[in-house]
Amino acid sequence: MAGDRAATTGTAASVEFRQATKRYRGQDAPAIQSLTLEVPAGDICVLVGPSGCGKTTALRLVNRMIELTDGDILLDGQSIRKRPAAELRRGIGYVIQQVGLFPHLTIGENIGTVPRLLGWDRQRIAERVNELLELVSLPDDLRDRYPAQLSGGQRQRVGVARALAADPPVMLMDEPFGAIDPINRERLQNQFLRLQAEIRKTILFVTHDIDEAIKMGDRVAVLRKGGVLAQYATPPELLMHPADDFVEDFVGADRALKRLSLLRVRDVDLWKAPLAHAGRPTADVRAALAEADVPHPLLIDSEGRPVGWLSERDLAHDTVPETPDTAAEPIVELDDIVRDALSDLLRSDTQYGPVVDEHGRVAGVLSVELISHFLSSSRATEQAMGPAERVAS
Amino acid sequence: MAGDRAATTGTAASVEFRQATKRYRGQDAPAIQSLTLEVPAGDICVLVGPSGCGKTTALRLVNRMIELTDGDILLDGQSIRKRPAAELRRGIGYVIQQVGLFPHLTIGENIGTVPRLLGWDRQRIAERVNELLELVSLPDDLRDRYPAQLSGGQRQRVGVARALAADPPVMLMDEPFGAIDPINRERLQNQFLRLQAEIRKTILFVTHDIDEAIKMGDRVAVLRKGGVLAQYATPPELLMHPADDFVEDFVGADRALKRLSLLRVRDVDLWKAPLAHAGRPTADVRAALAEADVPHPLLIDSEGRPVGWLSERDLAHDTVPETPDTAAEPIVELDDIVRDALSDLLRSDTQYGPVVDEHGRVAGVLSVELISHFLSSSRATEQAMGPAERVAS
Amino acid sequence: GSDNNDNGSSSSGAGGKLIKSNSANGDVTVKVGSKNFTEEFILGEIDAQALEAAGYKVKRDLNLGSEQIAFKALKNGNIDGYPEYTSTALTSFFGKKATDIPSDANQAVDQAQTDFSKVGLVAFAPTPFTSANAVGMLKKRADQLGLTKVSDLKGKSLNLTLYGSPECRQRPDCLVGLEQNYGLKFKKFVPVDIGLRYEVLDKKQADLSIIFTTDAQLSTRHDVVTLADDKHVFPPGNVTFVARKSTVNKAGADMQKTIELVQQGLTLKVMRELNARVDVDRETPRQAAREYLKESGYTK
Amino acid sequence: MLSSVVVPVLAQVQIRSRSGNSCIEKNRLCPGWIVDHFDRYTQPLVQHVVLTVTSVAIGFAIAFALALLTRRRRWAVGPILGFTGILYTLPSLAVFFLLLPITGRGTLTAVIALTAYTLQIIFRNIIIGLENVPVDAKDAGLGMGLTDRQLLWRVELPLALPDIVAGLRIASTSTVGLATLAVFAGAGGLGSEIISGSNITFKTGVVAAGGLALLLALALDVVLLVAQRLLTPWRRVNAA
Amino acid sequence: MIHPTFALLSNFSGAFDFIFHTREAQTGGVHVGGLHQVLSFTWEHVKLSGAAILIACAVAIPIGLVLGHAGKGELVAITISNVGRAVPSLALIAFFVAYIGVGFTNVTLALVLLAIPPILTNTYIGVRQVDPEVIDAGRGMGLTAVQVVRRIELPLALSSMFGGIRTSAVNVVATATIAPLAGVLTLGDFILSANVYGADGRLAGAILVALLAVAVELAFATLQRVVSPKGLKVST
Ligand SMILES: Nc1ncnc2c1ncn2[C@@H]1O[C@H](COP(=O)(O)OP(=O)(O)OP(=O)(O)O)[C@@H](O)[C@H]1O
Ligand SMILES: Nc1ncnc2c1ncn2[C@@H]1O[C@H](COP(=O)(O)OP(=O)(O)OP(=O)(O)O)[C@@H](O)[C@H]1O
Ligand SMILES: [Mg+2]
Ligand SMILES: [Mg+2]
Repeated sequence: MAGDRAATTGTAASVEFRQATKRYRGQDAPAIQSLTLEVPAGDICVLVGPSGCGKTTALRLVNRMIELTDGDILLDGQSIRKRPAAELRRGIGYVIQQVGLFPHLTIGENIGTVPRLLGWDRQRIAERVNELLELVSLPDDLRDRYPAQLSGGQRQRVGVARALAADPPVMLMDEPFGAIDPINRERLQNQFLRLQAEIRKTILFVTHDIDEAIKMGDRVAVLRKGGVLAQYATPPELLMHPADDFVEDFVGADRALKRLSLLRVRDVDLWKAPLAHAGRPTADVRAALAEADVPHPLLIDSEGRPVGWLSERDLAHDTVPETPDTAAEPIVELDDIVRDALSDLLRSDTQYGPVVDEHGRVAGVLSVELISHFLSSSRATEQAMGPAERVAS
Repeated sequence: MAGDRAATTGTAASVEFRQATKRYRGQDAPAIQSLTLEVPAGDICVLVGPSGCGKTTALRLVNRMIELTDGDILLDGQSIRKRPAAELRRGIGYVIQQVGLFPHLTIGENIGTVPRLLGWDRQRIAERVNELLELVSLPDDLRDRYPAQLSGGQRQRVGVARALAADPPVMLMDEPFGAIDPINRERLQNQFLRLQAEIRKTILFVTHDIDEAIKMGDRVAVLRKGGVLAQYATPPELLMHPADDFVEDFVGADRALKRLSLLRVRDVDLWKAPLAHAGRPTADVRAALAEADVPHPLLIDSEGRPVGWLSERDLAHDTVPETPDTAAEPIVELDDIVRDALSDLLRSDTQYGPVVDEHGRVAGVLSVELISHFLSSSRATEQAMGPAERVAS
Repeated sequence: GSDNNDNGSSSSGAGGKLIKSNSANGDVTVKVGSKNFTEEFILGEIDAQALEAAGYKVKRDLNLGSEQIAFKALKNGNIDGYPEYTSTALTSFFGKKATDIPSDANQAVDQAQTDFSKVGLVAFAPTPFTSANAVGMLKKRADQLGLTKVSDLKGKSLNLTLYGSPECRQRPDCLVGLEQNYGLKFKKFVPVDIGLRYEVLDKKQADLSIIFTTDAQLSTRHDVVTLADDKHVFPPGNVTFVARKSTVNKAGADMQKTIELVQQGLTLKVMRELNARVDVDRETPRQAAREYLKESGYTK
Repeated sequence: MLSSVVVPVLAQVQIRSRSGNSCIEKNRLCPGWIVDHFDRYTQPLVQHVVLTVTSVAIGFAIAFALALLTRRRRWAVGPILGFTGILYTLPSLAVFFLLLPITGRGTLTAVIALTAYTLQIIFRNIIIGLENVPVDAKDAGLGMGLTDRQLLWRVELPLALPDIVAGLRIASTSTVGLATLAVFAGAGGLGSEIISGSNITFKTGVVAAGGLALLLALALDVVLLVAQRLLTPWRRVNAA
Repeated sequence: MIHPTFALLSNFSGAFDFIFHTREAQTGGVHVGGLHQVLSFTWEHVKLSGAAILIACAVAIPIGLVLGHAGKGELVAITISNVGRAVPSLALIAFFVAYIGVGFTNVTLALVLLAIPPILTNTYIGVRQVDPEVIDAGRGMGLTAVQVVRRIELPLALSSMFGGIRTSAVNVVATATIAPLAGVLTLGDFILSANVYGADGRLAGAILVALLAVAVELAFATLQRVVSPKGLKVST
């Protein structure tokens, strides 16, 4: 199995558009206009833009479902024009919105299509099918069912498995989750990101939903009508420095908040809390307060778990009391998404939240102020998670 | 016209579920389980919940597309059981997800269906149709087109107009915007809310999207699997005090932020900014600073428009300089949604944002701290806009 | 009914043949039938139109099919009468051997008469012309094989194909006769629609084809010959109008008188000409019949 | 006696001289002849039209009634399709003669056979048409308070019309073809001009009669098509 | 006139007697009817129809597949089927007899012409009905045009295709009944040469032809069910 699995995590190739242009017959305006962008091997590049802007066209140019009018596209530096279309396509996974499973073939046969074209022996195909079913976490008794007998979500995953069958270095996905309702959609997105963390393919992913783009993309290419590239950047860059008004509108007014959903608390360098243990002399605490970012000391128990904030009144005694005035609410975890943490901070009146590690020990303090500082600092960009980590938890 | 318009803004009836229960034949688990809730006349009640939880069923019980197994439903205190189904339905507007316009009838004939059933004369029907087209802001040359000739959004509005034709006191809408892509969806929601502000019908509205529920509902009924009512409350209540874990999960981890999208900056009672005019003696400014919430004075021009924040160094001179150290970024408007304002504040390093009225004159200062205070105060609930106001701008 | 004929002849002369319409016949309806080939259509139409001229109401049910169908239709009153060949009647209806058929038309009719009357039918006086089946072939082929009469076929028939109407297979005055009386065996016999009897010769599909002596083609085209029936298996038949006694009584003298009158003109030459007008000139039987009655002076 | 009558030579039918090389005598395809002798085909043509139209009309009436019956009895659709399917399958020629003992020769027999043939085509299309009516249109109709009957006449039938007409078109065209066999049932029609007597060897005649049947079929098809277009204006608009 | 139903009974008993026992021909001379003759005519009938259908398939299916795959010739396919339906089978046979001649080959050809339209059209429609997304996916996976036809379009079109063959088969069997007009002795001979076989023979012929047609219909209906892909039959 391990060996087989290796196969799935094997190859990945860079994809490069060079002045790629497509003008449909009988249409004067081009659907894609000298599009130039490079997708590093193993990355997810999301093509996003309003309906009719040329996303599907761009995608289908890559596996030559549509022929270029002008310019070129390179896979691992080699022009697609040089290779016979059919052979080229077998080396590129293709998942379309409506999945398009073959209704007359079993799930197993569907997934095995390309390997069969490549002339693998039955034994090998069978193994590969099982392996892929496991990979997309489908029970392997589905193998002999027909597409009509599967739920929308299951079909979706079969579609992905089928595209992965011959372990293609590149995958094209056209609104793969477009047809699915918001609730299941989220689940599928996460499953897929976990899968990608494992297989690390180069993926071109089309959507018209900016949130999906930000969630799924290592890099996002925003297209505007006429297939013109408006901006090509990582999600954080996109949110922080929209290239122009079109992009700014497209990413939405609350883009700063969107950016927070790309961050985990551990990415922010937290404030040091002036810590205090019950029974210790308050003098030391006051001393510590001096060079602390937080105006109040945080009382912790013997295991270092936060108990509460000490008020001036608490410090009036000369030893730190057992029970502080205000509880240490809300408690934030290192793995929390910053966006949710902020939401908690805003909800509870306090400006500060003690941050704890997996053992519940205080690791620092998060504050609204800190978050805004952090956002405006460039670090947010570097720190931002790749899509895969976003679903680690 | 005014008179006619009166007609559309006329009646509205309360709807009351009393222990309403529906058990489909051949199914042991009920789809709706002793559902009890009352919708005041003129309110929008949103039924929300995961797929299969019984939303559609609940809705269709009201106009007897499905017959109650047990319990009762009252319109204006009168049981629906007492009235013949067909006649009952003519008194209830019904908009289904797929709109379901009659493809063989013109827009005019579609809208005029129920009036024709009620035996109105041609003259009156024609007038009503024009009036409704205007109401849903469709050009009345659409009257003689066929549904196939309309865009999705236009069809949607025709569907609404048709449901309103006989000025029914109650409207049922099953995922009316479910089929429409996120971008147009927002526009339609706003149009509809403006319309409702005008007609004030009693509306039962089904969606599975919590954001839509919060946006559209005067009150939101969260259903859980099996058609059990999990919570029935106004959006702010729902967000602030979820009844249980199911609801809490369903409304999402960032519910505080969601709540902010129900508020406009004018609803928050803003901080007073210590204002300063160029050329005035700095002494007065220092004095003003004393009892101000904001540590820095805000320089304004002769029209009272914000110019920038004055630093300590600026105050070193004895008259206020023309050009301050730091610009007054970001500038927030009274009509901005608090959520977007927060986003702006977080983006720009500063903690404060001057708030201006429609003339650009300073009306106060908004700060992240202020927002969190405001949120935790109960006032957020009272202040929260009804659905109609949310789209006033 | 000879005295009818006397009246007919006595009242004849130049215009004497002219059929007079008798208003008394107006309330009698006669259903005239016919079998399903050209000659029968023409005869049926002649009788029908003549009766109309005499003032009768006439219904037509031509194209009945074979003699069996026509005979049955006649017996159970679906039709009141139709033209039939004496020979066919005797062989097909009354089981006479083809060889025993009297060559004199009137004797043949008289023979049939008794049998007919048993089933409530009466046969009118026969036509002058006689018609019989014949073995026809292309002249070239005949000369080539040196054939003039049927018996010449002996020994040669085994590699010759014979085409004929379907019923020919089972008819003593057709294939059966050829096999039994002449002792001939053919390469194969192919039954085809009766209308195709010359087609198959022209298309070289048939060496031999069963044709009728009254066929127009025999006078119009000279590339077809008939082989002499030296053993008399093809009894000549004159046509007699067979009618239901009941109808005849109801219809009165005019019916039989008229029909026998118009049949007098039907000599072999005339019959072939009329067939020619339909089969070669492609007139409708109704048209040919009308012309016949006019040109012979039976109608204006 | 007879002979004495026969002897006096009558005014003779004139024997035409035939060169044998006119188009007709050569039995070629002679369009000119068709034009000149068109009247020859009027009666058969009329018979043919009557046969076809009556059969399809009756067939439609029955099929429609059956379709309405099955609205409340879905289970009946299968059996009806099965039974009419057999009627459809039975070769008309066979049906003519199966009926002969009961209804005898003539138009009645032919019409019964042809009607039986059309039943399934029409019935199936009516059912398909009603099933193809978009569920949401029906749902909306009911939701707006249309009674079952109103729903049928105002929503379902109009929307099913294209499928129903499609059925009628198939039925009428194929019935025109089958009606040529009516001659075997003694019901005349264009078939008589094709086979009776020596017609089957008459190249020009076969083409003329066959062609007329073809034209008649297409004419009926066009009529129905036009009727449908007039009745379904909403299908002519080009979608937005 | 005898009471219809009674006449009916007597008629049919006569007809069945004709099928199972030989009897003297109406015209005298030889014996007709009986199982042996029935079987030989049936065999001829089947042989004629079968030949016609096979040839028609060989011609129509490839054309249908190609047209359907190319998405071209919509008009052609539809027109062919409409005209095909409108052409009277009788006229077609007569036409062949008048112009080409009688005999097995000629009649077969006439029947082939009759059989082609439904097969061609249904094949075409079957292919066109395949969900474009599925074909798109196929091409996207690197199937060549031929492979798309063979692995996707053909299997998915099979059911519709056999629907067409079924229609043709029934038509052909029915039309083969008038083949005796052109010198091919099918079951139709019992009907057309009634003066040989008599009323009983004719009725027997009608019954036999009807039975044969129904049998063919059922056979092909079953076949159609068998060949239609399992994946399309499973209940969701
Ligand atoms: N086959 C075609 N022939 C002509 N024009 C086409 C064709 N396919 C697409 N177009 C046009 O090219 C433009 C881009 O189409 P494309 O499908 O790539 O847009 P898209 O971004 O995928 O839109 P959507 O988000 O709705 O899928 C559109 O204006 C479309 O009308
Ligand atoms: N006609 C029916 N017969 C039997 N069960 C039904 C029927 N309609 C719905 N159900 C069941 O009742 C439950 C509630 O169905 P309902 O359509 O009301 O859910 P919903 O909330 O509208 O779902 P969705 O958001 O997907 O529309 C589901 O489990 C469904 O399977
Ligand atoms: Mg697209
Ligand atoms: Mg629902």
